[in-house]
Amino acid sequence: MEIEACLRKDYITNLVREGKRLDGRRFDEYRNIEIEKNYVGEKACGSALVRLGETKVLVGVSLNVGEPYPDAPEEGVMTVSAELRPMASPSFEAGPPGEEAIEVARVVDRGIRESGAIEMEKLFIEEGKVWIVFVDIHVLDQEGNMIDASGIASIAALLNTRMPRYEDDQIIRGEWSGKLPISCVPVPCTSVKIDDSILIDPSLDEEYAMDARLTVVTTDTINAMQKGGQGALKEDEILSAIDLSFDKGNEIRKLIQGP
Amino acid sequence: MEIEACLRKDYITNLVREGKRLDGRRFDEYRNIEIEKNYVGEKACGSALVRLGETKVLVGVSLNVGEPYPDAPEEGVMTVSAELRPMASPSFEAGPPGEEAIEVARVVDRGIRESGAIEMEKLFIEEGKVWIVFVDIHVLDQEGNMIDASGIASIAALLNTRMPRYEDDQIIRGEWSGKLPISCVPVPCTSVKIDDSILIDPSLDEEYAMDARLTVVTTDTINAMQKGGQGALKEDEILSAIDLSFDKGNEIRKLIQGP
Amino acid sequence: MEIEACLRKDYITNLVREGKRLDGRRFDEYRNIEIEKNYVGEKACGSALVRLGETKVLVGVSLNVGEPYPDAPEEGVMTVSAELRPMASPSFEAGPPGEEAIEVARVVDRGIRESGAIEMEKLFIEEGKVWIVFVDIHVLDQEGNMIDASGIASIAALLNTRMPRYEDDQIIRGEWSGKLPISCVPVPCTSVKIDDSILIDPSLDEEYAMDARLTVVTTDTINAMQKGGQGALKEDEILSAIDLSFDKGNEIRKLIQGP
Amino acid sequence: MAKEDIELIKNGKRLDGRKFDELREIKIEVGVLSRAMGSAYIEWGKNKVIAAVYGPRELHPKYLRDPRRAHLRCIYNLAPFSVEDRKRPGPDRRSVEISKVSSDALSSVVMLEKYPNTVIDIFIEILQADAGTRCAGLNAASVALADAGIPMRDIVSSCAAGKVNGEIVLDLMKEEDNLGECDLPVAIIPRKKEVVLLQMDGKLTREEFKKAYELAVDGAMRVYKMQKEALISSVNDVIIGE
Amino acid sequence: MAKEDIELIKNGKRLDGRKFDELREIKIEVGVLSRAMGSAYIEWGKNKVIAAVYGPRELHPKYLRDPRRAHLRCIYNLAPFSVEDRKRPGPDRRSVEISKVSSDALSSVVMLEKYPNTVIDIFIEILQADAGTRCAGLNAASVALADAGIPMRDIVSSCAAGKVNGEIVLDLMKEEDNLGECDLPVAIIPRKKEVVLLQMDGKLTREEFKKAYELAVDGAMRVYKMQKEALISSVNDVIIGE
Amino acid sequence: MAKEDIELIKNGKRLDGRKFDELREIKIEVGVLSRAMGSAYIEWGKNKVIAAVYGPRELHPKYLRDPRRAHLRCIYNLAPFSVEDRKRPGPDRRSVEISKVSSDALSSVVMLEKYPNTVIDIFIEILQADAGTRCAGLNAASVALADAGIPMRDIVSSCAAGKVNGEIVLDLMKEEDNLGECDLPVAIIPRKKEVVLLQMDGKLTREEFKKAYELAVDGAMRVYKMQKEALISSVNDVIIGE
Repeated sequence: MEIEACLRKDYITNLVREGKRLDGRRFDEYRNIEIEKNYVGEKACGSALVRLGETKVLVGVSLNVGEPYPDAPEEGVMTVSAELRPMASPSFEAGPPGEEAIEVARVVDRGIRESGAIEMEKLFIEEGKVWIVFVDIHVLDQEGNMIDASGIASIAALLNTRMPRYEDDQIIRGEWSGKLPISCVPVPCTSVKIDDSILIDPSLDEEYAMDARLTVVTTDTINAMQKGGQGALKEDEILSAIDLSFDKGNEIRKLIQGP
Repeated sequence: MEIEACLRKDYITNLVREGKRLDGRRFDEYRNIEIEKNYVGEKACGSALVRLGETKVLVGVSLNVGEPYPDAPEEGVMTVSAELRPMASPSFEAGPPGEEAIEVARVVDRGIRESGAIEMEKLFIEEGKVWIVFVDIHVLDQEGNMIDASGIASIAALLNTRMPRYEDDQIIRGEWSGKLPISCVPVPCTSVKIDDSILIDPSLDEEYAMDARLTVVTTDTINAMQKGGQGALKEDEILSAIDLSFDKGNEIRKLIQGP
Repeated sequence: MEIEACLRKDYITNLVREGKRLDGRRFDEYRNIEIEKNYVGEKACGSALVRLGETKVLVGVSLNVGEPYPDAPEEGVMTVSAELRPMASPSFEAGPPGEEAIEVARVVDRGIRESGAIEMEKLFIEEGKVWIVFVDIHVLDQEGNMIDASGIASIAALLNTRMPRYEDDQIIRGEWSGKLPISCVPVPCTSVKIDDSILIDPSLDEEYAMDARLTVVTTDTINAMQKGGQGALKEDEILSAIDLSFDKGNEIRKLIQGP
Repeated sequence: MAKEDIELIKNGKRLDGRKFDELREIKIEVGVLSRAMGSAYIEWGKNKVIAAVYGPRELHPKYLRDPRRAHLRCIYNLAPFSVEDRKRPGPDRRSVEISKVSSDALSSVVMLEKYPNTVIDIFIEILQADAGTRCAGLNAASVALADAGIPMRDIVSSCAAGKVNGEIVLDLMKEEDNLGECDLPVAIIPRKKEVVLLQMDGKLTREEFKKAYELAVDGAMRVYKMQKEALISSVNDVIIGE
Repeated sequence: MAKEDIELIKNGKRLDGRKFDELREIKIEVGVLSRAMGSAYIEWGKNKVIAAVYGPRELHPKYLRDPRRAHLRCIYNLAPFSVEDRKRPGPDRRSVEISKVSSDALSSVVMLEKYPNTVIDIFIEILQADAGTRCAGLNAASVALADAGIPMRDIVSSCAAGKVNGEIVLDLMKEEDNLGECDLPVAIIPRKKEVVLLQMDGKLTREEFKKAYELAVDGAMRVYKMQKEALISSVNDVIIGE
Repeated sequence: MAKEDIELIKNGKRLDGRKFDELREIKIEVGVLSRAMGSAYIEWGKNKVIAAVYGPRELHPKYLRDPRRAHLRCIYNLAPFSVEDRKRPGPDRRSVEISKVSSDALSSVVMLEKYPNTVIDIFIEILQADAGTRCAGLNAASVALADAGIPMRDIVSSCAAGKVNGEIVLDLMKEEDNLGECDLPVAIIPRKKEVVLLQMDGKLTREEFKKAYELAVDGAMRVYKMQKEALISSVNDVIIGE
């Protein structure tokens, strides 16, 4: 297994040196993206299943009523959690989220939060009561680039989210009072560096072979960035990853918003 | 140890084939049952120690005041927990309840809950306040058939339970205002299948040797069932286990209710 | 490592037999004690760094408003926690406090609590609201006698603690309304028994070599005691440890109270 | 359970129009995941469930290894968004119990003796829950085991029956499970019609039990047919694909 | 502690009628459990405690093994129903501390060097608690170790003394522990009268300590006699039984 | 973030009087702990941070060992009293993320291939926190690694830039971090000026990013000088000491 991984890494790196990728994509090309909104629409307030190549992530959004944070008493609350389910990869274990899951959740969280995508001030109900938006990322099949698949599925699920009816201090489950107010669509785009080249949307093999990784979440500005991996990045590599992320972000945003 | 277990299994199976049990019992015969109610009566609201052969289980009942479940605002709450204390068996480990302990607790819970043994509507105090009944199963010595010993001890302890006095929003510890209202006596009876025979009340060796296990909790109806073990049961085996459980349940019920 | 520890143990024991200690101290002599109050004064309500020889313990005190205990509704609450940070010793692991950390916290807690050092009745705010005093012991470098270093740092930090301003049901962070009321200065002194001699303030090597350990926390009376280690103590050994603890306690108390 | 005054049956039909012995709609897909060695998806009424299989693979820590057979571990998990009131992530007592009885049921058919010292892991994810998830999960798990090529003596097929407004009915949906008088999930080895999982809670006489039991077994046999069809068509897909 | 205005002593007698130097009633039974290698039950006033011993047995994980001696682990546990306000299951900080000091105390007498690389487990269950449970637990544990046939240099015997309404008294009951001025549990090796456990909290002068200490040691010596009697009569039982 | 109406900049100066490209005061000490193999203390504005190194040492459990290289583990921990509102002890999600990106950053310079099968542990304790703790921690960790004599290809130096009231500024303090529009912590390998850690949250255009990035790298280069000076003077101390 370990030896196999090393051999694959060499093979991938040599391919990249020749300007090629194992699945025939260009360096700036995403795998096929399918977005199925409302995938678990009978119970969740919002949901979306994203297939990014063979990578599959399901995000469900649940709404509850709770207390605001003391420093923002008139705003709703959002929490993003990610679970790398053990079915998604032989290397994922059952149990509480590890550092990899926490990183996925926090990068997605920052992109949504910092772009102001959810209009938090509209989630105020009355003093001491606001809507709590739970975004639960469920990674089902890890074939590379979980962060982008999770980020795309999360904002797609939020766009799909209905507000439950709330009357007499009670949530009426199964009845709705409109959509969750969303103001913009932050999109994460992840590039990796292999042998001094920058490739977008890494497959699993490319993640093994990469020196470093850079995720850039964009709307009309950059809203979040996260470097990963044990290698180093040069300034021009970072800048070209940013340019790629703005470009691809625009394309993917259209996919998310749908026809 | 493992080899010894295999040899014992063969030995037990051969005995059963000859219509015999290691301790000389008939297939439809329980080991000796001793029920000592109020065993820890100085602190607990109710308690009972049950000796089923050499298996020993102590159950204590504690009452507290708390909030009802939202879907049953005028009823008390019961929670059953089981701890397989490490002193009870070399295979039990310290730490939070494992799957075996959880199964014991849940089967006992279902029998009591589904039979309606505790008159939950009488545990209502005032809006938002009800009695919480904690049933804590403490397995002290595991020589087989923990489920029956736990279930018998639990309902015996509940029959022994006094309600603490409650005045001015406070529990007066050490003073009592009557008995916990109990309407019926659910009794679990566990059979095992060894070499196509059905035996009731398995000893530890018989549990090692069994193909499958079936617990049936009865009052005047069946209230809970749980199949265990990695083998399979035929319909007639299930039906004869049910018949046995009704019969033995009646006998044990008299023991629990006492003279 | 293990063999080295055994050899060192023999060496230390032989030295003690000759009336000597590895660092040249007398049996009734403490290592150098440095107390730096207000070490993290910008954020914590109170703090002190103690260097006991090379052992380093930082204690921070935080105040919050919370509920009193039901059995003392007009008094504040104190909780002492200790973390043996993994940087302090190769044998400390990351994770929740183990039995060693819990022992340190509980011995320090008992000394402060039983001496009545914090005037708890002055921490009452209004019905159902009192000040909660968190004493957090952070062991940074374990070169022996963590208990004394922790106890000294804790009471020094408490003496250094300011009360946050509290207005309109809110804590005003960064503003203060006086000092935490402290009535006396409990000091823990720890002796060890090596080869039938009693030595105070054990170094790490002496802790490895010791048969038993005795901590005595004193004010004008004894307020807490804790025997440690797998060896045994004679009555006269205990009494001489108590005498030493009163003597040294007086000296250290002056250091803590400062000029 | 036990609230008999709510009208769940009108004119001999159930809330969703089903007859007493009618299953909800069931759809099974084989091989839906890329990383897992075997996988299956089942849609059963409003239930949506995925099962995946890994193994036989190395078991850690070593002292848990059994030199006589593989260890089979089944983990049943409810996604936080699978129910209307969000479930906190992580196993609760109900999930732990279902994982245990499911492990037992599947252990009865997998040829564990072929892979001593290893572990076979089966993961069941409930993506949307509407009563009957343990049966749906077991059915998906069996198909996933077959998809993984793990040798089995037979498949496991599962279905529940129950009692609603005094009637014995097949395959309870959420409202019937919540408000009905009894739920009886059963899993069988179809060839022998023997039971490998059986749980029950509520109130049943011996006669009612017999009736409900036979109805559940009958339902499981119908599910068995669908499992086989899904597996055959997945093999055909592969052959046609080639 | 420290509330001296509550009258715990009237006319030289304590709340339960005992004299200052009087023990509560104590009953010890040997070999009360079937699975454990050794066990003992102690009833001490309202305290009810069982101790059990397993080992020497394999220690996992391997890197914790000590090639020079057995590892002795003592776990003290308070049953949820052992106190009036139900205790949440699982170890709290108090239990962890008592487990640690009890392990140390018992390690001083068990011949650990005879069983390198193994672990000896001692479990103390407090079934009903009324002050003095750590002493009761240690006394039961010593007897259980003897019952298990584990070689010991001596037994451990334990008793507490304390200060109540200004008086030094033996063996505090719950009310005295809650409202008294000091509690001093002590455990000794009786033959040498040396101390293997000593804790104290409250307020004592040096002189008061000496008096309380000697009272506690005297109490422990009386317990020692009962432990021996229980062990001898259990051996006799076996002989007569044969 | 994102509240632009609070005046953090007056007359071209920041709240604490700094210019836009000015660092807070920094003090670095080497070898501050006795037990650790290497350690360093950094005071950076109001931040107080200690880092310590243990290893290469044995890694447990065994199956985590990598035969090709050492495993590097960095744990970042915020002391409960390091912030005004006491933080509950134990890792939260923020700490876990910082630990991960810090481990990655340090792994890029340490010659892990020299110590297969082992682990190198780096512990970062934030004793007082005032924004910029992850940068301060990484700087201290690099110095601690050098102090421990662990072979490195280069050191890691770190600094943040950000956007406050529309201006790109260096090294945000607490108020600027809380109320500013963006924070961009960067860590570099100084010799190559390459980035080993980069995180960002807030709002930046591409041009603003470039400016902030270059400012942060410039700050890190200045920190690098201080790290070297601290290390040289610590070596001199040793030589003079001898």
